[in-house]
Amino acid sequence: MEMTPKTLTFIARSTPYGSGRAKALLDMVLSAAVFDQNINLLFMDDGVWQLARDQQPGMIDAKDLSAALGALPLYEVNNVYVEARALHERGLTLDTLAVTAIPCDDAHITALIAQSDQVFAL
Amino acid sequence: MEMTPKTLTFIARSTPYGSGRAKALLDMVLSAAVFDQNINLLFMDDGVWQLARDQQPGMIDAKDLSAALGALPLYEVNNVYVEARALHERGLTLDTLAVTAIPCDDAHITALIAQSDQVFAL
Amino acid sequence: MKLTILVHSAPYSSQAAYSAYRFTESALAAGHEIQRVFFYYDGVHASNGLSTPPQDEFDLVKAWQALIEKHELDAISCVSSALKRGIMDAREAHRYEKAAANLAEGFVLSGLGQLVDASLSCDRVVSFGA
Amino acid sequence: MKLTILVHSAPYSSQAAYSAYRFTESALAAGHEIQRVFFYYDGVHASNGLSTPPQDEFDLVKAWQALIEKHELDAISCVSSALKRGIMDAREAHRYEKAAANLAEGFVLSGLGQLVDASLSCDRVVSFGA
Amino acid sequence: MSTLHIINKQLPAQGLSACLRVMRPGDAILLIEDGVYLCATEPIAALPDTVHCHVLQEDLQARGLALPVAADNCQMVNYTGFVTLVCSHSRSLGWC
Amino acid sequence: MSTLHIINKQLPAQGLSACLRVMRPGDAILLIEDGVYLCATEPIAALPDTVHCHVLQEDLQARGLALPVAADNCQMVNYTGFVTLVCSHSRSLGWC
Repeated sequence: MEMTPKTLTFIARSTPYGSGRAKALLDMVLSAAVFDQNINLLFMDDGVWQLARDQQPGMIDAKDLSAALGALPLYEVNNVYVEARALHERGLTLDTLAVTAIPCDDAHITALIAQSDQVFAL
Repeated sequence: MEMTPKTLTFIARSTPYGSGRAKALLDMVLSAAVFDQNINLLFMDDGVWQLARDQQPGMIDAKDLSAALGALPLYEVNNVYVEARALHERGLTLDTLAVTAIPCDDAHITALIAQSDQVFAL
Repeated sequence: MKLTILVHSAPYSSQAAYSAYRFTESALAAGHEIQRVFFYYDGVHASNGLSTPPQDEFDLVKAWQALIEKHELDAISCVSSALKRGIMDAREAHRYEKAAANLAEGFVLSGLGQLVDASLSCDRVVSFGA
Repeated sequence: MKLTILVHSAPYSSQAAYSAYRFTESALAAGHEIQRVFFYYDGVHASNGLSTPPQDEFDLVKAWQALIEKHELDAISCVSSALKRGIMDAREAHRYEKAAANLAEGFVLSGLGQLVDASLSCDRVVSFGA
Repeated sequence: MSTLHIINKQLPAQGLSACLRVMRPGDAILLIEDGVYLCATEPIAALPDTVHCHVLQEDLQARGLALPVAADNCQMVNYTGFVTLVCSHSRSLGWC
Repeated sequence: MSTLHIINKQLPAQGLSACLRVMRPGDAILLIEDGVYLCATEPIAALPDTVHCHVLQEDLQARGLALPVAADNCQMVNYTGFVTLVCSHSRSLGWC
């Protein structure tokens, strides 16, 4: 008997390099991806900075987070969302992101959370 | 030959119990106090919450920071200042603080910093 | 209910580490089952057996150890978070040729899969410090 | 000039720990003298000798150790911050009857007086992570 | 299907404003740790009736605070109440 | 007698606004770490001519950012420039 897949939603709200939180959330997502569940990844607030193009983290001896995000499709993490308001507030646009993401308004985010069995934010 | 005393200013900007920063700054102040220098201690921004009366940190198994602040005169730390604006914004008043402090406006704080040899904030 | 507790913050640096402990204690007192306590990111510092706070301060590592022992809790410290932060058991110390191990008794090092696994099989996950 | 460096934040948790290292390296390259590097609060985690980051990540503990050795830096980890956070040398391990010590080579445990002393006798103090 | 939103920081930009935008009727807010400083602020006072707000008593009293008299949409819970809140909502979500 | 104000967080409430209130003519601001996100914001654009603002190049480029063309009161420095700034002001002060 197969168990019904659950829905796990991960909310990335941290800047990419100021702390290790962005990387820590991404590691959680990749770990969850191998469990064959429904995975949502949502970038909100300052988390959208993780999606900025042309990051050169080698300048501060850090690993490239946007490159790691580019590997999400290999893990079959395809439900990648971004808060449209957060992009706008930061002068970012969908077509200048390092990663393809589905824009969300507040109602869409509310629905994502309400449909989730568990939600993790970092 | 005696050296001219230096002026060290400590700026407490952290809430008392959310992190260990408030306690860490106070430990720095007490350590500096034994060096016979001019010590200023200024409470700014959320740091003014450290001065609130009736703290019951035993509720969360923490040590009473306001009680430790009460020991400052014993260490001859008498130049204790508080940002008047920060008090006002938080609905606190001078006469409801756990510790006696001199109210400061922006110009006074600017002067305190400019007169200091070194400034430490936490 | 079956609860999973996720701890992201370090003792002495963030109150969240303490909140997680108090919540777990209260959940057990209310008759709930703790599926697993997972220490992640800075949360792993709660599993450092060398932690030695002043005698008049609350010892969170010891408090967790007592709770773990009393209730036979499954307490896992994320191995990759822990290794980065200098916390390891004898096995990892041997593997990385380190002279000492410091993982506190009662805690087990394991991977993030243990968090996902617990999250899928419990009723509620509660995160602290995030 | 004579500079004192004060580090409040932990490697892997805050970029500030790395910034302090880069600043110190640049100050030395510019011919300045480093009076003392003082690791305080979460900053003491830089002195945990068991820290084992993944091979493809920057190893800040090793980087500090190399800089300390090359320039004979006076690198002090605050003893009370360190003990709370489970970092100790052999002497403290003996005193507190702990089975292991983990202070990284090159670092010395001492009190806050060393920070005040350095601050009074140097030209500039620069704080990271505060 | 409701969500418990847990807020543990005092700056609204650190969670509260994001939380307020995406919560829905029936959801609840719990203020803990430094989040309790928000209990007397305008965004909490302006919450609609459909959203319940709770404040962790231990964290409030530790800081020398009391619930403002006017805060009739905000109620205190202790740690036991915190556990009950977690169990009575479908999921919890921390906004730091 | 000037002061170098170092800002390493991106929320204005985490340092920038306090710093702006108490700085004086001749002082300088240095944005580092997540503080570099502030370089394109209104409070920095509105700085008076008497205050110099600097942005750490390494931290800016790591994040995929560039100085806005309009930011003519803001200039990039590298780590060597950071050291020079510390030495050329009487004291430095970190606002986190």
